[in-house]
Amino acid sequence: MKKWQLSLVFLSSLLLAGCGEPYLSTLHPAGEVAEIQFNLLLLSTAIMVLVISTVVIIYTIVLIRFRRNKENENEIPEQVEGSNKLEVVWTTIPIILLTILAIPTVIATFYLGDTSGMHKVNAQGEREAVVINVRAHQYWWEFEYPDYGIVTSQDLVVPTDERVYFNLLASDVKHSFWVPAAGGKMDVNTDNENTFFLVFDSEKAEEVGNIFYGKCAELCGPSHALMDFKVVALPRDEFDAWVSAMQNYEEKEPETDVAKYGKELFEANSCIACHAITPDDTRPYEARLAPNLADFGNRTTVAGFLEFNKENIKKWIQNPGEFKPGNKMYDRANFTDEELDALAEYLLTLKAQE
Amino acid sequence: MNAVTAKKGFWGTVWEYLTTTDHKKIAHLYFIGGGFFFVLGGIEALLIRIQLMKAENDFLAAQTFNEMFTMHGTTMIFLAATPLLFAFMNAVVPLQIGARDVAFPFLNALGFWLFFFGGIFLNLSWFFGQVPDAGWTSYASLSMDSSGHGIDFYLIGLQIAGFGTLMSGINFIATIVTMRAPGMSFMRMPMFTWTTFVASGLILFAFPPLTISIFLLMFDRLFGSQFFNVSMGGNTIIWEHLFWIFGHPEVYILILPAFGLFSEIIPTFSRKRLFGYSSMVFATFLIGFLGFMVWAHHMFTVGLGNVANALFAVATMAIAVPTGIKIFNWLFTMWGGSLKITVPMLYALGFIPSFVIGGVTGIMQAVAPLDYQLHDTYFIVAHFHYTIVGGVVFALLAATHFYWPKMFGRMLNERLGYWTFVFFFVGFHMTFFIQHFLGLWGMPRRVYTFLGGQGLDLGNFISSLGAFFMAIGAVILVVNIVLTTVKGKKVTVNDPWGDGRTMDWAISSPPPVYNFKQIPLVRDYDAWWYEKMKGNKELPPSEPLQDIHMPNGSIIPIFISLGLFIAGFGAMYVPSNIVGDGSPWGVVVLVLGLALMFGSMLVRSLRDDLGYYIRKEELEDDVERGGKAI
Amino acid sequence: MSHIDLTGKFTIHNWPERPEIATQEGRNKLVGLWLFLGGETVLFATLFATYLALKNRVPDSSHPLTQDLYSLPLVFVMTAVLLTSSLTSVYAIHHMRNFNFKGTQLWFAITVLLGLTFLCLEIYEFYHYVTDYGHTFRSSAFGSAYYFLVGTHGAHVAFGLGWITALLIRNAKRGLNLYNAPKYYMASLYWHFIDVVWVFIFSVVYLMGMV
Amino acid sequence: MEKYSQREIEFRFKKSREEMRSQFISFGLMAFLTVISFIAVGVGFPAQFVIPFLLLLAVIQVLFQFYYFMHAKEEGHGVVMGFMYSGLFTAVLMIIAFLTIIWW
Repeated sequence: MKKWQLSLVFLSSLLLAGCGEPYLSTLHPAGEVAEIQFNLLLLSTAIMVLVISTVVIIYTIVLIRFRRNKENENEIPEQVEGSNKLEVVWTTIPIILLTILAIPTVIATFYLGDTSGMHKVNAQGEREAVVINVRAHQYWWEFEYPDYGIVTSQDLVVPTDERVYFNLLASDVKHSFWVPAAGGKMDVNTDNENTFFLVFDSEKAEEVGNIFYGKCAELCGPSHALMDFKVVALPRDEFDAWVSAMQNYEEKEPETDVAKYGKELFEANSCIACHAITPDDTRPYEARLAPNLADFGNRTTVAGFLEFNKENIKKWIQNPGEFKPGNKMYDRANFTDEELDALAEYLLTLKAQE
Repeated sequence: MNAVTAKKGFWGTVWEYLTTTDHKKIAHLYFIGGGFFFVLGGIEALLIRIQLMKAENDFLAAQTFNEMFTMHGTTMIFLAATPLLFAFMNAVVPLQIGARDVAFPFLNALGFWLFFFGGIFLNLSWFFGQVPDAGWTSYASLSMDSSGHGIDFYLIGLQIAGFGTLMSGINFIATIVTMRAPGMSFMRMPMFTWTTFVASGLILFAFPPLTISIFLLMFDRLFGSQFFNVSMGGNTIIWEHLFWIFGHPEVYILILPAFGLFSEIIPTFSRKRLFGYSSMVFATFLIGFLGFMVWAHHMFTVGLGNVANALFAVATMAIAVPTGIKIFNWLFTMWGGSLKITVPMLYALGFIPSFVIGGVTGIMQAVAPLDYQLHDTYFIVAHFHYTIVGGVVFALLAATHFYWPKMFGRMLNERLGYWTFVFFFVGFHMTFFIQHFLGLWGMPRRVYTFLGGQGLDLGNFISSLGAFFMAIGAVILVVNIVLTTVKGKKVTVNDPWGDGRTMDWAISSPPPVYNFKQIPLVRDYDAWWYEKMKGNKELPPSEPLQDIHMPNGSIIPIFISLGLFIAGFGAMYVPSNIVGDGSPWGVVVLVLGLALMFGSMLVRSLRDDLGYYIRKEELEDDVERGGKAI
Repeated sequence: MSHIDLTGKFTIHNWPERPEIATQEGRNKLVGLWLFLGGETVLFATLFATYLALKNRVPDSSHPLTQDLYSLPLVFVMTAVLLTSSLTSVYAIHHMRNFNFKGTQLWFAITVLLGLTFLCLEIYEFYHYVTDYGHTFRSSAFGSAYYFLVGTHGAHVAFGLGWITALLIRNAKRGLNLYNAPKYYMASLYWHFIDVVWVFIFSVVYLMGMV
Repeated sequence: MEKYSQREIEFRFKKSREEMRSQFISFGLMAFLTVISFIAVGVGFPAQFVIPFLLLLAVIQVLFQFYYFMHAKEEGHGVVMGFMYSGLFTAVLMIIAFLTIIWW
């Protein structure tokens, strides 16, 4: 490669990586999968920049050299029919360039599509890898850890530096599961389970405070834009601690009076009918109509996208339709400020670990 | 009384257009209809960009936004781009091959009216307040979930318009196969005729899957079938496959004629023969062929499996080869030529780099694992706007300036045309270039808003600003058209650009109703250029001067289309519809509408429609009055 | 093109060998109709593909499957009737080319009768499935796909019958001429195509459904 | 405006009769193929054999229809048959796709 081509590639990769937030951008790959995809992006960009520059060079020469002006106004240029040699050249070179691109494409397709690792078991017959059933609903995400008997929602907790496998299924309409920093998306179909894996790099996770952003990437209704979730990527030991805390989750009686009142309201308004408050929800996923609220107190967001604070919890409970149009909870409620306060207070006590 | 120059009042003109079967008038109708929907789709686009100008904007509600981009996409593809291309096909192809009309003038009119009524049907949804909201792709699970009749408007409107498109496709193929003038062998056909031919072939094979997929969804929504109901054994992926088996060829249906238009414009203003004509023809066929084998690249993330993904990835990449051939052939047409930078040529020059960018980002998305990241983000929004706007819309704008004298007998103002180009070109790149990065930075497409502080604010702002530039360009074009129509100078010569090469530039602008007084004899590729170089002032005739047989006009196409339109409303309100507001009256209206349609068809079939003749003497009169014909 | 008197009086002495393409309109129609049939091929392929994807896809075991439903004797009779009608329409065109108007009308009339028989058998078949098996358009995805495929073919048969009947009636007084000769010919092409589709329906739907 | 002499007409009728005969033979063959297909299924040969066999017979029948009943062997059908085969190609591609990647 010539010097200027190298610098062009360098410049373009600089531009590609220059902006975007590291917890969200595909240009800050945070794991093996995203890295493979990022490298393909660099390779294809390099080839494409090469093509574009070739075209632009010829184009510029043409524009400079072959303009009609006063002197040659009446000249008739030679009527060339074509050139077989040239046709062969610009057929062969693209084929070569595409082959260079096609080989890593095919290899990566098979590599990233290989989810056989999720069935590997150790001597005790236990699954080695972490497998998570992602269930997408309008407009929230549920994450079920079938091997640990845990159901949670909105915040996906994963261990870093190892393959995490996902089974994806939607309950209502098609969605698409996307954690840009960790790797490309996979559709969440209504028909069948899709499987794929992602890897979360521990160093990159640390850089972003262990939290990556995830999004729904397939139009799924009015609030498609807000169907966000967060990925909490923890080192293996912290992840294990979280798992055992969730497994040993116990419903604690709220201590303050306000929180107690909140719990009463929670039950009296039959929130409990849809929202489970323990992570061991054994109902089939179709029956789990609303996000599981166990460990709600440790959430990173309210409703998947609002900043996590008491004010937002209250606003959300009172008026979810305003924040997520078309959501299936209700459009708005008529709680008094005191009631809202109590509900929020109660919800904040739901924690698996401090 | 001369059949050609007869004067008519305003209502006379309206009636003439309502009943016309003349391909030149139908071209006008397509241009006006397509132009109207183009403006409508443009306004929708502008509203979309206003909403996304800043984070958490509340200019449009979430539901309204979804309706807006659904209608924008649907309108632009089906009701603007396709009909506008049909306008130029109708106006130019019969002239280019030396024909008096298309093979089926009646069907041609029917095709237009079906498109028109389908478009009106779709857009009536705004007045009902139940607007399609599941994207122009209307994936089955979401479109089954959508409340109200929005999706039904989409389905029935597209079904009606789709029938029209299919008919026009068949008509153009038949015209090109059977109506070429003597000497016009296939390998002497102008490039635009070639691309029309191949694009029509794609229409022929791509629209039936659309028809069926629309029926499937329509039956599910209106008549209680279970095609997409997973719990009853249905499968929603079928919709995705069928939609893209149609949808991918559809983008080639749009881009191939655009290529054809540029293949006329570039040689004309380079004063040079199209470089590598036969390889251009070959490339056109190859693109058309490959266009049918790559649909699943829209579905890499659906989970089709590694083998399917790998196969479709490689097949998709292969399309770059014929497309590259075309780009280089255009460049080498200009190489060694004598370039005159007119407005149409400006668009051609703007097209080449813009389309190359759109093409190469397409190849990037063909890299399946990379597409897992790019799919359904703003990257793809940028990609397809680079191909459709940078390719098709540029071609349409170029052709508008290029063929305006041939279609309407006046020249559009060059200076205003220049400003349209500047604003549109700058605005286009401003709007869409940054969207590549927005996608890479993690912005999914079809989001009604985005949250602040995620690094997406500036990019979106720039993009919205660009949209206003494009709008200004479009407004200048409309002003230009109005000014030209009101007080533009009439074109008095056959070949106002001076360097016309094909036979359309050998007859008056606009041509007489019968096009060619005598069907010409074609002696070489670029027939008109060949005769000019021989020093001839007109094309050699292939037949003696004689009476010309012409088809009759007919009002029946409107009635057939209207019948279908009425039946569509009935179908929406059948008792079994999913919305639950049906009534037996729906069935009655459905049956009445179909009766009107079939009745009109029967009337058409039972009567002898023999057309009429323009007498030899009248033709001779015409010549005396100013030597118009040939 | 000089004047051709399309609807004038013709005799065997000035009747062209291939009357359907003796005029420009006829040539256009021939090409146009074949193109239309090419489009129809893809249309039916879409239906076949949908059917094959949804074949035997039912919510639970109370729904009948292909093996439970189809009866080969009935399908055989239907096939025989339709295939014969294809032959009779060939006869009709044979007579048209030989300027035998009565022969043309007669054989097309027989074609219509055979087509009608076929349609009645098909309606009986559907009725039988609905009443005896509860296999309907709405009962399962399989049902929807089956009725849509076979029903679309049935609708084509019905349309073809209407088309040919209209031709027989409109031309009864007109006799053969170069205006309506292409019309007869196109109707017969369409009718053959219906038989082509049926060949695949009986092979792919019925016979393969029993394997 | 007599264009054809009596002799020409007789020659035409003769040709036409011959063509009729060939069409009748093709009808007989098609009927035979149909019967064979039904028998193959009725007898209960294994599916791996019957399915390709049925498809083969169906394709042969269709070719008979096209070239004999629909006169595609007469001149002037080149381009349209090209389109017909393109359509069939599309059709086959679609059906293969639906049999392989719908239920993945």
